[in-house]
Amino acid sequence: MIWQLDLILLIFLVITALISLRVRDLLGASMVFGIYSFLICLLWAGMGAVDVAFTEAAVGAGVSTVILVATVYHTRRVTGGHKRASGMKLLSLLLMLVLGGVLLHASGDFPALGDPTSPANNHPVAQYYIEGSYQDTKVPNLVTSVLADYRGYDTLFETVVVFVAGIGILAVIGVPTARMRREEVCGDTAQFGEDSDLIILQTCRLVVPVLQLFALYVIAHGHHSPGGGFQGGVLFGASYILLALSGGLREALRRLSESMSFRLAACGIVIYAGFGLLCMALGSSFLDYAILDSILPGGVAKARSHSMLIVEAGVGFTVTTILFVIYANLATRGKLEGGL
Amino acid sequence: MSLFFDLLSGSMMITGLVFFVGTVTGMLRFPDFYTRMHAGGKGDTLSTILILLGAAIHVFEDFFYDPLQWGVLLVMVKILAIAAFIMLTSPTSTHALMRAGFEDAHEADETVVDKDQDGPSLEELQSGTWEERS
Amino acid sequence: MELLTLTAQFEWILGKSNYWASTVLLLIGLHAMISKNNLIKKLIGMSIFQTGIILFYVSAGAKHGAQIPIVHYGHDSHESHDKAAHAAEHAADAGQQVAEAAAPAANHAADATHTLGETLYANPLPHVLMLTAIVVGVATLGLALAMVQKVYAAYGSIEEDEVLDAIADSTADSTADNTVDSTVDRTVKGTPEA
Amino acid sequence: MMDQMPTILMLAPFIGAVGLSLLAWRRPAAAMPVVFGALAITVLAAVLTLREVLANGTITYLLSGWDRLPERAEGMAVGIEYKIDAFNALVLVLIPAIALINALYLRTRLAVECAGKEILYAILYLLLVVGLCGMVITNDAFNLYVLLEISSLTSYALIGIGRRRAAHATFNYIMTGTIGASFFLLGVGYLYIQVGTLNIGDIHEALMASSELRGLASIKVAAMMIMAGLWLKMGLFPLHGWLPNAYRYAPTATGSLMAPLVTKVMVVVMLRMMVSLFGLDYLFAELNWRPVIVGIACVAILAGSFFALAQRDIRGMLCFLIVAEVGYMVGGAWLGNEAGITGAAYHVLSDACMTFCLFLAVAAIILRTGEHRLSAFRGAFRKMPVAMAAFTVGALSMVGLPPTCGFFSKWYLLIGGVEAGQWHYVACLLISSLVNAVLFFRIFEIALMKVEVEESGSFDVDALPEDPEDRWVRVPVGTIVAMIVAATAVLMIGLLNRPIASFIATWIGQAVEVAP
Repeated sequence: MIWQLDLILLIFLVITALISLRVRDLLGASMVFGIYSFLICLLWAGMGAVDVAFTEAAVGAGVSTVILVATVYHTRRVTGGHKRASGMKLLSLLLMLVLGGVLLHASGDFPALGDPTSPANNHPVAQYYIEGSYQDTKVPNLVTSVLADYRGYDTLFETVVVFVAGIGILAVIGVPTARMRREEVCGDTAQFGEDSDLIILQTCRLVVPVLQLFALYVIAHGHHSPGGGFQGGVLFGASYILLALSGGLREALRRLSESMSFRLAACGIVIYAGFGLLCMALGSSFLDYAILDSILPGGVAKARSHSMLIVEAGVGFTVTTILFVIYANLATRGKLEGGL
Repeated sequence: MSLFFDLLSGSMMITGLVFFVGTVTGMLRFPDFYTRMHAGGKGDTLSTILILLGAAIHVFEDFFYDPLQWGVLLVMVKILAIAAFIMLTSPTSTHALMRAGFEDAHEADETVVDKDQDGPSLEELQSGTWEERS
Repeated sequence: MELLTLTAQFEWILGKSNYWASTVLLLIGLHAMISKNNLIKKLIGMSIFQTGIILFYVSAGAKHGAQIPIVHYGHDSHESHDKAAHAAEHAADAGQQVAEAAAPAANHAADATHTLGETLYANPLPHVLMLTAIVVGVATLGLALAMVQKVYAAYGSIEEDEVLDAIADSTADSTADNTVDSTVDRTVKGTPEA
Repeated sequence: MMDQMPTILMLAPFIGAVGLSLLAWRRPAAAMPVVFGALAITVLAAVLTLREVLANGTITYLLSGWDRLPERAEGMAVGIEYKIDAFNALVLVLIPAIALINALYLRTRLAVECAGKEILYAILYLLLVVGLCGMVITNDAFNLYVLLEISSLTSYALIGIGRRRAAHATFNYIMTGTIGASFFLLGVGYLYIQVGTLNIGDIHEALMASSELRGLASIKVAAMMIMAGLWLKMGLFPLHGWLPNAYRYAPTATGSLMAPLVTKVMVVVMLRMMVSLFGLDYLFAELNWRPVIVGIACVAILAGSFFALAQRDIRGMLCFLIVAEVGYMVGGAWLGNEAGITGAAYHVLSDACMTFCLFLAVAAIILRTGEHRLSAFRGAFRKMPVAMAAFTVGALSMVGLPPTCGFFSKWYLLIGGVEAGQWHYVACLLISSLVNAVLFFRIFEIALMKVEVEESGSFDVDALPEDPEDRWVRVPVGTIVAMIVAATAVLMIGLLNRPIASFIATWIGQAVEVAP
C-alpha cells in the first residue's frame, strides 16, 4: 500500500460518488458511477485484493454501467428537481448523522489499517489459509482455493444468486408469449446498437475473439493468477454484450439464444452441484473433493485442484450466460423472445 | 546499460505524460464537441501507449540482466498486449462518440469551421441535404 | 518531541482513513437510497452503499508490505534472495525502491507470529467474501433495474413522487385496484365444497 | 445415508429448480410435479433429521470435509458447517412443509396468475425454500448472508411477477431488503475485524472467552447493525413500510408462502444470533438494551393492531396483523428470560401456521367472491364452510383462545413479560388480543348476519358483476385440503404445547450450557 495514492483515491472516490448522485443527467450519472467503480478497483488492487479488483473492474465498471445505461435508455434520461418536501431529506440527514456517529465511534477501537497482527489477520484460520492451503490443494492462488474449496459451499450459492437474478429478471419483465419467433421480435425491438457502422463492427469483430480467448485463459489460469470462474465468466459474457452492442442483439442471440443461455446456466450449476453430489455418492460429505482422489489423477491435493478447475468452469458457464441474458432483457424491455 | 534502459523508459513515460497534459488542456479549452473529441481521442491513445511502452521497457530490464526470470518477459508481453488493445479500441470509441454526436446534431463552433472551402457544411451533412444537392 | 506525537497522530489517522472513507461512502449511498426521488439515483446510491461495505472488508484484510495472495511455491526463499541480490547490484532508483518497500515488510514480518517463509501475504478470506458480495450486488442491481423498467411501463415515470401520484390516482379509481380483477379465473375445474 | 440428510434436505429443492431450468424450459406441465416431488423429499429429509436430532442431539455437518482438527487452525472451523440443534430441526420441518402444502394451492393458481411463466415461478419458489432452509441450517455468518440474499432475490422476483401495482411495492422491498442485508453484512464485518472468524460457534466462544473483547464498542455496534438489519428484513414496526404492499399485491400463492415464512425465518435467525452468536449473558447482562427494544416492540404491537383495525382490505388487514405479530416475537425474545424466549420461539411456529391458515382461507374467499374488502365475507359460512372453518381456527388462534396454538405461545410470552416485570409489554399483548378479537368478531358478524356492512361505505354495488352467483367459482380440492391441513396444524401445535415447550426449553438450556 502506498498511502499517498490511497489518500488521493479515497478523496476522488468520495468526489465521484457525490457527482454521480448530483448530476441531473442519468446517463452522465451512470458514467461517473463507472469511473467510481474503476477508482475503487484501483484502491483494492493497491491493497493486494487483486481478485476483488478484477471482479469489480469487470462487474462494477463494466456490466453494471452497461445495464444502467440500458435502463436509462428505455426510461428517462434527465431527472427533475426535488419536488418532494425536504422533510424526508432532513430526516435522512439526521439519521445519517446518528449512524455516522455510531460507526465512527466503533471505528475507534479497530486495529490500524494494514496491521499484520490484527485479530482478523492473525487469526488461526487466516493463517491456516496462507500456510496450509497450498499443501492441501496445490493451488498457488489462495483466493481461488479458499473460494472453491474451503468455502466452496458459499460459492455454489453465489452462483445460484446470479442464476436467480437471471430467472427473476425474465420472470419480472419477460414478455410471456410462448414460442414467439425470435427473428421477428428482434427486428423491431433491438434498437440498442442496431445502427452501428463499419468501423465499430470491424473492431468488435477483431476484439471479441481475443476477449473470449482471454476469458478462457482467466478461467483456466485462475489457479495461478488472479482470476477464476467469476472473472472469466463476466469477461465472456461481456464479449457477447459487446457483440450485441456493435452488431445488434440479433447477431448475438443468433450465437447464444436465450433458452440456450438458461440451459447452459443450469448446466453450470449442475456441474458444480453434481461434483458435490459425486463426493457424497462416494461416501464423503458434500463438496469434499478429497474423496475424488479415486477417480482423478495425482493424489489428494491434486484431486482438489482439478475439481476446483472443473467447478470454476461451471461457475463460468453460469455467469457468462446469465450476464448476457440480463443485458439482453434489460436492453429490450424483456421483449426479445418472450416467456419461453 | 542500466542507465540506458532507465532513460529510455523514463523518457517515454514523461513524453506520455506531456501528451496527457496536452489532451487534458485540449479537452478543457477547445471550443466545441468535435475539437474536444479530437484532442481526447488522439492524445489519449498516444500517451497511454507511450506510458505502457515505458513500463514494458522497465520490465524488460529485469529480463535483460537475468534471462532466467522469463516470467518477467510474460509481464512485458501482457503490457504490450494491453498497448495493442488500447491502440485498437481507443480510436474506435472516439469514433463511436463522434458519430453519436454527429447524429445527435451537435453544432460545430464557428471559429473552427473553414468557411472558404467549397464543401458541405456540418449542418448539411447532418440533415442529409448535401447528398440531395450533389 | 512534539514532532514525534504529530507523526504518531498522523499514523493513527492513516490507520483509520480507510474505515472512515468506507463509512462516508456508506452514508452517502444510504442517504441517496432514502432521500433521492429518482429510482435510478436510488440504485446508484445502493451500489455506492455496497461498495462502502466491501471497502470495509478489504481494508480489514489488508497488511502493510504484503504481497498479493498468490504463493510463490517451490523456490520461495531462493527467489527473494535473488531479488535482494539484484537490488543490491543495481543501486539505482528501482533497487532503492525495492529496498524501501522491503524494510517495513520485514519489520512487520517480525511482528507477525506466523508468516510463510519470508513473504507476507495478504489475508485471502476477506477477498473471497467480497467477491461474493460484488456478485450479489450486481445481481440485486440487475433485478432492481428490471423493476424500474416495470415501474416505468406501468406508470410512465421513474420519479418516485410521480409514481406515487399515479398510484394514488389509480387507487381512487377503485376498479383498477381490484385485487382479483385480473386474477379471477372462472374456468378452474374443481369439486364443490362438501 | 442418515448423516447426509441435512445436505439432501438442502439439495432436493435446489436440484429440482435447476433441473426444471435445464430440462423443462418449454414444458409448463412439468412445473408442479417437480415442485411436489422436490418438496416432499425435503420434508422427508427434514423429518428424518429431526428424528436424528431428537435421538442423538445436535448434528454438525462439515461441508467440503474440513473437519476441525487441532493441528488445523487450532481446531477452528476452516470450512463451512451446518449445525442443527433441536429448534433448527423443528423449523426445518416447518419451512418445506408449509411450502409443500401451499403448493397444493399454487397448483390451481399457477397457470392463471403466471401464465407463460410457470417454470420460472416454480424455479423461484423452490429456490426460496432453499434460501430459507439454508439460513436456518448454516453455522457460518457469511454463508447466512449469501442465503439471505438468495431468499431475498427470489422473494423480490416472486412478488414482482405480479400485477403492475406490485412493481413499485417490490422496488421498495428491494431497497429496504438491500439495506437490511447490507447492515447485517456490516455487522458481521465488525465482528470479523475484531474476532477474525465467521463461524458462529467460534465467534461465540471468542466472545465468551475474553471480557476485553466484549467490552469493545465495535462489538456493540456489530450487535446493533445485525439486529437492525434483521428487523428491517422482518418488518418490525417503524421499519415495516415495505411489508403490507409487498404481500398484498404479490400473486396470491406468493403471499401465502411468504407471509408465514419469510418474517418468521428472520425471527428464527434473530433468535439464533441472540442465543448462539452473542449469547444471552452478553446481550442482557452487559448491553441492557431490553427496555428500549421491548418498548419498540410494544409500539409495534399496538401500531400493527390498530392499523389492521383501520384496514378495509382483507389482505391488508392480515399484513398489519403480521406487523403486530413481529412485535410479539421481538418483544418476547428481548424480555431476556427463558419464558420469553420460549414464547418467542413457540410463537414462530404457531404464527407461521396461523398466518398460513388465514392467508389460504382469505385467498380462497377472495377468489370465490371476487371481492377483496370485508364485505366479501357476507354469507361466507353458508357458501364456503371449509374455508370459513379454517379461517375461524386461524382467527381464534390470532386472538389467542385455547386450544389453538396462539393461546399457548401468547401464554408463554405473558409469563415472560410478568417474570421480567415488563408490564407495558403484558398490557400491549392483552390490548392487541382484544383488538384482534374485535377485528375477527366483526368479520364473523358479517359472515353470519349477512348484513350490508356500514363501514365499507366505499363499497360500490355497481362494481359487482351482474350476476354475483356467476363469480362464485368452485374452490378446488387442493386448496380445501391445504386449508384443512393448515387448520389441523394450528390445533395440533396447540395441543402438543407441552412437548414443544419442553423441547424449546431444552434447546435454550443446551445453548446456554455450551457457553462457559
